[in-house]
Amino acid sequence: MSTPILEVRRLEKRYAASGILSRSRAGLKAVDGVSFAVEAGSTFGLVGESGCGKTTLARALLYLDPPTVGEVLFEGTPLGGLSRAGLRGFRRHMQIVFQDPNGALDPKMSVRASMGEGLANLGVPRAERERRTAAALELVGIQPAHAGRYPHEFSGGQKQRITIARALSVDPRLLVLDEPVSNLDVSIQAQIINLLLDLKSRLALTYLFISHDLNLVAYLADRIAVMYRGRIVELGSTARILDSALHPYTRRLFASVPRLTGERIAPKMEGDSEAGDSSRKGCRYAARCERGELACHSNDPELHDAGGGHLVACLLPEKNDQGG
Amino acid sequence: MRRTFLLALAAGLLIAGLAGAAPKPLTWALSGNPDSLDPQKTAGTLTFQTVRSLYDTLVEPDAKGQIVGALAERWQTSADNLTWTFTLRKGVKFHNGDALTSADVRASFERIKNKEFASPKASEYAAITSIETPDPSTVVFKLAKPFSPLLAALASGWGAILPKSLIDSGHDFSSKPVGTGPFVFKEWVRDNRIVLAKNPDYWLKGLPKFDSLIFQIIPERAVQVQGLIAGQIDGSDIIDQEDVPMLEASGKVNIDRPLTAQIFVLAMNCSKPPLNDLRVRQAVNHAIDKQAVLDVAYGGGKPVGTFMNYGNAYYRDFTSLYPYDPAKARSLLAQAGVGKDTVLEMVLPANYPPHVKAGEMYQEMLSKVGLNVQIKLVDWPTWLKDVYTAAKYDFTAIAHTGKLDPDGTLSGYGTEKRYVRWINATAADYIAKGAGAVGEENRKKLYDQAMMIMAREVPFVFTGTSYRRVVTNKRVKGFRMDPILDTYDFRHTELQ
Amino acid sequence: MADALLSIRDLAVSFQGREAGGSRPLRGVDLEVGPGEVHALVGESGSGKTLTATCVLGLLPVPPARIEAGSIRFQGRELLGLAERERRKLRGRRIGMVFQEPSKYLNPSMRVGEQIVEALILHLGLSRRGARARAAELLELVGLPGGRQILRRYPHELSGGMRQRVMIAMAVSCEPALLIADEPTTALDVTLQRQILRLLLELRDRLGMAVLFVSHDLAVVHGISERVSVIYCGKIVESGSRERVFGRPLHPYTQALLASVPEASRRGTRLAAIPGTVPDAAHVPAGCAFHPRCPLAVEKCRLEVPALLDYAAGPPGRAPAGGEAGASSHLAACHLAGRS
Amino acid sequence: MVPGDPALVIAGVDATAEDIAAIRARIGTDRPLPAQYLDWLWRVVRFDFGTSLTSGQPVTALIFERFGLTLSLALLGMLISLVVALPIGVVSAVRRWSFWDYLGMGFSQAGMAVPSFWLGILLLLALAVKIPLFPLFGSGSLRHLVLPAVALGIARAAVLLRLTRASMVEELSKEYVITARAKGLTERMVKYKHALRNGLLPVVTIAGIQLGYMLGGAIIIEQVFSLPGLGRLFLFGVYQRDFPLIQGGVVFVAFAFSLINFLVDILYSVLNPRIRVG
Amino acid sequence: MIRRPAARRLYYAALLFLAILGAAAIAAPLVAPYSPTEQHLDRRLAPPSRTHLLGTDNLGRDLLSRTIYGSRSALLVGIVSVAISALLGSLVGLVAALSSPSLDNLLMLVMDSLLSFPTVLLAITVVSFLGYGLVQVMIAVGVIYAPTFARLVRAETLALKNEGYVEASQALGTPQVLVVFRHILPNLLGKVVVQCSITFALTVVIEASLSYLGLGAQPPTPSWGLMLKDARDYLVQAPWMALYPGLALAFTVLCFNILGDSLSERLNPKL
Repeated sequence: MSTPILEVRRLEKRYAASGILSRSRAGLKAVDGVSFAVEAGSTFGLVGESGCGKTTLARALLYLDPPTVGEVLFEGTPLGGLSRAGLRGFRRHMQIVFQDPNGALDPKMSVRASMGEGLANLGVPRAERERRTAAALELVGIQPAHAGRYPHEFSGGQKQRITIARALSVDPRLLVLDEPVSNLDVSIQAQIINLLLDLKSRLALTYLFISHDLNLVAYLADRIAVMYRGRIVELGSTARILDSALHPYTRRLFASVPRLTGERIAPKMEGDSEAGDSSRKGCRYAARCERGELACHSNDPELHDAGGGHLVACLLPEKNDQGG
Repeated sequence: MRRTFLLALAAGLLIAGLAGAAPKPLTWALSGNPDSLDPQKTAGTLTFQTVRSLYDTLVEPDAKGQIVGALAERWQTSADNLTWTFTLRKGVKFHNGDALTSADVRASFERIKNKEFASPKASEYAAITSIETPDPSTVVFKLAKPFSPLLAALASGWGAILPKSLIDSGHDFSSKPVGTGPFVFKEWVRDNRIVLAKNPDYWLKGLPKFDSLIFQIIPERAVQVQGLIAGQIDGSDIIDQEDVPMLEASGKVNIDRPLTAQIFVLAMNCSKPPLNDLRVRQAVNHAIDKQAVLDVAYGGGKPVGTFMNYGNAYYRDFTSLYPYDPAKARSLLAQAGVGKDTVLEMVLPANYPPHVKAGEMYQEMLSKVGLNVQIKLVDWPTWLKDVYTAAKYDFTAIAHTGKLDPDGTLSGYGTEKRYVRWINATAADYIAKGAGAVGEENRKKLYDQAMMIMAREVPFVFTGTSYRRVVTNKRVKGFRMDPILDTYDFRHTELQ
Repeated sequence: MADALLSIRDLAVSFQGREAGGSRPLRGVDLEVGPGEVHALVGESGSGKTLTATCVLGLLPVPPARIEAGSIRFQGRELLGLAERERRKLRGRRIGMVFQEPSKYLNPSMRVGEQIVEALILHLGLSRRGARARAAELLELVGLPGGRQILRRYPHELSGGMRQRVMIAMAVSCEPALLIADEPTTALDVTLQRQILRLLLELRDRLGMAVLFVSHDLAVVHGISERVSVIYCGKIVESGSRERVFGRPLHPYTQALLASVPEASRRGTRLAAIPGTVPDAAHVPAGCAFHPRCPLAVEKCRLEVPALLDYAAGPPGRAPAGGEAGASSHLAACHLAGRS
Repeated sequence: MVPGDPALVIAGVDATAEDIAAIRARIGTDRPLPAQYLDWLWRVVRFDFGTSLTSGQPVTALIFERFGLTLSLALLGMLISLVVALPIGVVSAVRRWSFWDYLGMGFSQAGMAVPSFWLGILLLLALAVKIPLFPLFGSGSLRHLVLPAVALGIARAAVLLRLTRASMVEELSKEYVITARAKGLTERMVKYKHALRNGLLPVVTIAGIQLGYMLGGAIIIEQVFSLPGLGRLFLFGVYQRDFPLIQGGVVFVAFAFSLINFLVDILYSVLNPRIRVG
Repeated sequence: MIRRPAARRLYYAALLFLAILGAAAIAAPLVAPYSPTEQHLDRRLAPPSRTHLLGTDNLGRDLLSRTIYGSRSALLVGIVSVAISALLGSLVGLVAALSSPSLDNLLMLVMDSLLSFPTVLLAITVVSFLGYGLVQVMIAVGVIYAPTFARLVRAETLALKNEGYVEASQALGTPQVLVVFRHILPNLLGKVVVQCSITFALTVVIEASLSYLGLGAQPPTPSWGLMLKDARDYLVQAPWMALYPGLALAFTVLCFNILGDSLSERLNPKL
């Protein structure tokens, strides 16, 4: 097997407690020992509910907010060992697209100026820069003639196209997509998703796709990692995760997703309750888990291979009787 | 919420109205808070104005400035002028009930001479070598050398006699004064008022003639004026010329306009060029319309022409030496080669508005004859340090307060001790001799010489002696203000 | 339909003001909600779905907004033009409403109990004690056991799911005939979402109220609704039973929307994206508002606003606006509907 | 570094060099500045600000003697500004863009623009001189405090009014207000039961800070109205180079200021359940 | 939100007034009918008349001329001290927001401790240590209002740091210094300008207050505060002495406040 394009090893991101009164949040671990690898050319999906740490993870692995502990390797090179300048040089290979297209473009800068920034950092001369900017805009379906306009003159969907074009302007190999379509209307969402699919095949990109939308991730990703409270609880191919998930949380999550093809929701509230916090020790999901046993409250399960590259962090994984 | 507030307001008004029904004391406006009521610990005029009613001195100046007996009935000096013997008045009592004895006198002067006590007036009594008390009513001062100004020093406010028992017990005289004076201290609400009550056992029988005296501290002159018009204040002595028409129109007050004992000057630093050049100082003197400055800034007065206040017995007129003559001033400046490029600094004490006003007028007049003067305002402590002590200035406008003895006014001039840094050995010699000489005639001759030299060499522009406007409510009769010490004497005052 | 609980006809609303530029966010909405029915109003942002709900409650901010035309009948009574006092008596009493973000829609400085109780006292005339007891029952009803303790809590002391349950408890406290739920689960995670949707359905069954469920999420609508109305640019473009609208959508917009939803089953295929963007209310295209984005648009679509017609019976029989064909109707506003 | 020597002030113009040296030794200004400063710091830690150089009284006593007046002035000013600001601010917000709103906002702009000392002068001229409703001088009764408190309070009222209005406008635009309306509550209940409580929360904080600033603002107002408060004492210290007095005054006011802020924080947390501890 | 046309008109009126004031300050020698220090001792305390439009003061100086010249002190102090506090405060705020938490805490502690004194008290204390005069007032006021800017800039910078475009720029490999100059500073500018306008108003008042107490401008420098101080003694005889400088002061403050409000409304049309 070749070197993965991105490898994350036991990454932790802790936030120091600020102030005297917030002792309860001391050393809050937003991301707690996450490891995974992304193969070149694939789409790696990272799903989880709000607050599970997926966005923090994205920022940490890009060193926008460096991790507290752990390693990030890009094509085998550890980013943590790089100097500031070295890291800056490396950034062109990994780009990010944010959730909110409205905040992602500097309101005081023309689209051309925003777009040219990455190339300018690489020392590309102005004429070349303009040419490549125009090409990148063309690629995402924005008229290059509009490059002189300011962000507020574009719609949300157009802005997201521009941020994608900006990310692509430096010819990255890996694109981190942090909820890139969540803020868009249904009809626009599909446009951007199609665009991303096109670009991936045309430019041989690798995607790390982060979302809370399980339908979307299931549609796009080759492999899926499920995050729960700062941890990856299950990781496997999309088919395995969808059809034979081992972790009770994964199962519950996917069972909850409304689908166009699904059944009408039954008006029954079996087992619906507002779960409290789980204990500090043991499995994070234990308190909400319908299968939780005593052991779950004292032992914290590690992510382990359940066979065929399907990883799960559960002491009592579902019986995988659907084969594979 | 609004309603309760209005109710509270109404209640406040009602209570304040009822309070006004009590018998009305004499309320005198004081322009500031005295820093202390201990007469021996301060040099502040406000203190002496207040404590004049609380303490007595061995001797005191009368209405004409002549020194007469007070706590001392009589005194005599030895032939060599080195021994001064005072006989104390009998039956005088302190406010705490102690009877006045010679021990109290001795304790008071030893207190002021004590190095640790550090009285700012200690040096005035430096000539005293010992104080003897042969009996309870006799005090003998022994001097090292003849020193005529001693009597004046004994008559000044800081010569107040304090009870020995309280001195010994370390009593806090600065906030709870106890003396033999015509009034007894009641309370002092700092920055608000000082309340005194009549001393029923005062040694001048039948005096004082009213029961209660309040010094109301009102820094704003305009407020004092309104208070006088409204009858809320019975008297004030810092009234401006501009206020007079209004006060007269009210018909409620009497306005008295005595001369003060002050000498208003524009001092020049004679040690710094170009003011070390006599011609320049003369030019400055010619440039100033002294009467105008007196009228506008100081509320009117008499030009003097030398370093002595107009009403003083030692005063001699030299006003004709340097009349107002801008043309002459310009030509003198031209002779001295002083042009517009010479910038001189006039340092003024910011907390004395009349001096600031005068300074602005001086500056304007000097600029008319081609002298470029910049004004710099400093606070009083800075003025004392930079101007009065270190002589870091070119011009300053200030007033010298009156002294009971000419030595108080003139001593030190002609030497580098004084802030004008005017050096003239001849003048200095006359002044030094004047302090040791005995007899007014002898002393007058010496001081005449000194003053003439000063009038010619003009280390100052001798602007003049100002009037004071003492305004009293018509119900107040017999108020007396000491013409030299600037203190208030309420002993003979009556309320009608 | 004589026995419709809520009947909106031709509702048009405009916004005045410099910046709004005289926009018309509602251009003639027709909507019927039958008693006890879960009716979903689905549309993209800015389509006018929330505004429609606001009009029903009568909470339109009147200075900038103006109701140009139309009627809203509720339980046979015309609401437009009703005195504010009368409308207020309906709010909370006959029509309850649940909003998108429970954390914002609860008063942060007031105990949960007080917030539930005040409507009970106002509308039902209960005593404070009675109201509190009723409030505790309501909390149990919405799946918050131990309601008495929760009554004393402040909103920030509750989790997101609990807050939404409290909101629902408040909305149904007076057992309204109609519950308007405006994106009630959008701010919630999927696991919670399903719980809340179940709760709504159960409450509907127990209290017999109708639910007007406003959402942009087709999958959620598919999961919960009995009837669906699709709104685009302030106009209903399609309306019918869940089975019909999802199974045999008539309007090209509905069709495109359904085809644009990504799902695992569509892996490897391109999504059917709708080109262009949703026009804002100030610049609604003439004719059929959807025509610039419609792959089938013909000349007529540019010129003529299509009427909302009933296609339930197959051929386009012209039905009066609002559709009297009853529960089995399938309305669409498209010149080309039913042709292909 | 600091110009002016307090010993010279005590000595007066006629004192000799020996007199001055003796005074310096007595008050301790003959020692090196760092030594004086350390000495002072050590005493401040024990809440002893030393002795006023000019009056010889303990600074702490002098401060406490006058603090009452300054505090009552500030409190009365606060009361006036609250009484003015809150109702107008709330009405302005509730009836936005109405005549009353414009009137309130106009008052607010004017109030912020007029310096308090100038207002004080005008008030004195109008209500003590021209129409003698209030006393010209003196202190001790509520009457003496009314005009200064008004002069002090108006500018603060202007600020609070704006804040109240902005806060109420913001609260009225919040979602829970829609919930309240959706419940069928009357407009009165919506505005005065739901919005007002939240709308006044930030006002509490700012009012507290304003109270602190009033202690500072009192310096000038006391000067205008000749009130024997902390401000006059402090200014006197400044004019006379009475360092223990200046230092004591600054430390004391900073302490009072911090104390007020602390109390306001507590009050705020009592009023605002969101940050209530426990 | 609908912007009121009245507000717009007010904004232009304020701008116009300030422009006139600025022009008058610059061209004072041309505009003022008399020299501000020239004394007409025969015309002291003259009420407004044709020769002296606003009357004269206790030294017979023309009040109109002094009021015009007084704008120089006010505006000069405003400009210099606002420049000091804006530059100093912004620098501190920026450094605090972008540096390590310990330096951030230290800097903000210093700033907050400055904020824990009432402004006037602090100004008086600083001036009493530096000496009296306009220059000292400028320095004092400049330092005193720096914390306001520091807090604003720090808060805004922290917010901007999390903006997508700042992170995107970092992700594109832009050095931090360039990120600050390219993205953070331009987006901060608006709020800083608003704060400048508000601070300017406060500064003008503080200058007047200190001059009124005799700690600021020194005579015969025409300053509104100083003129009010002079006026206090002649409230009854010459109320015009207190009226016009006070009005000039109030209008200047009013206009800067309106300017600040309008600018902030433009930047943030929410409220």
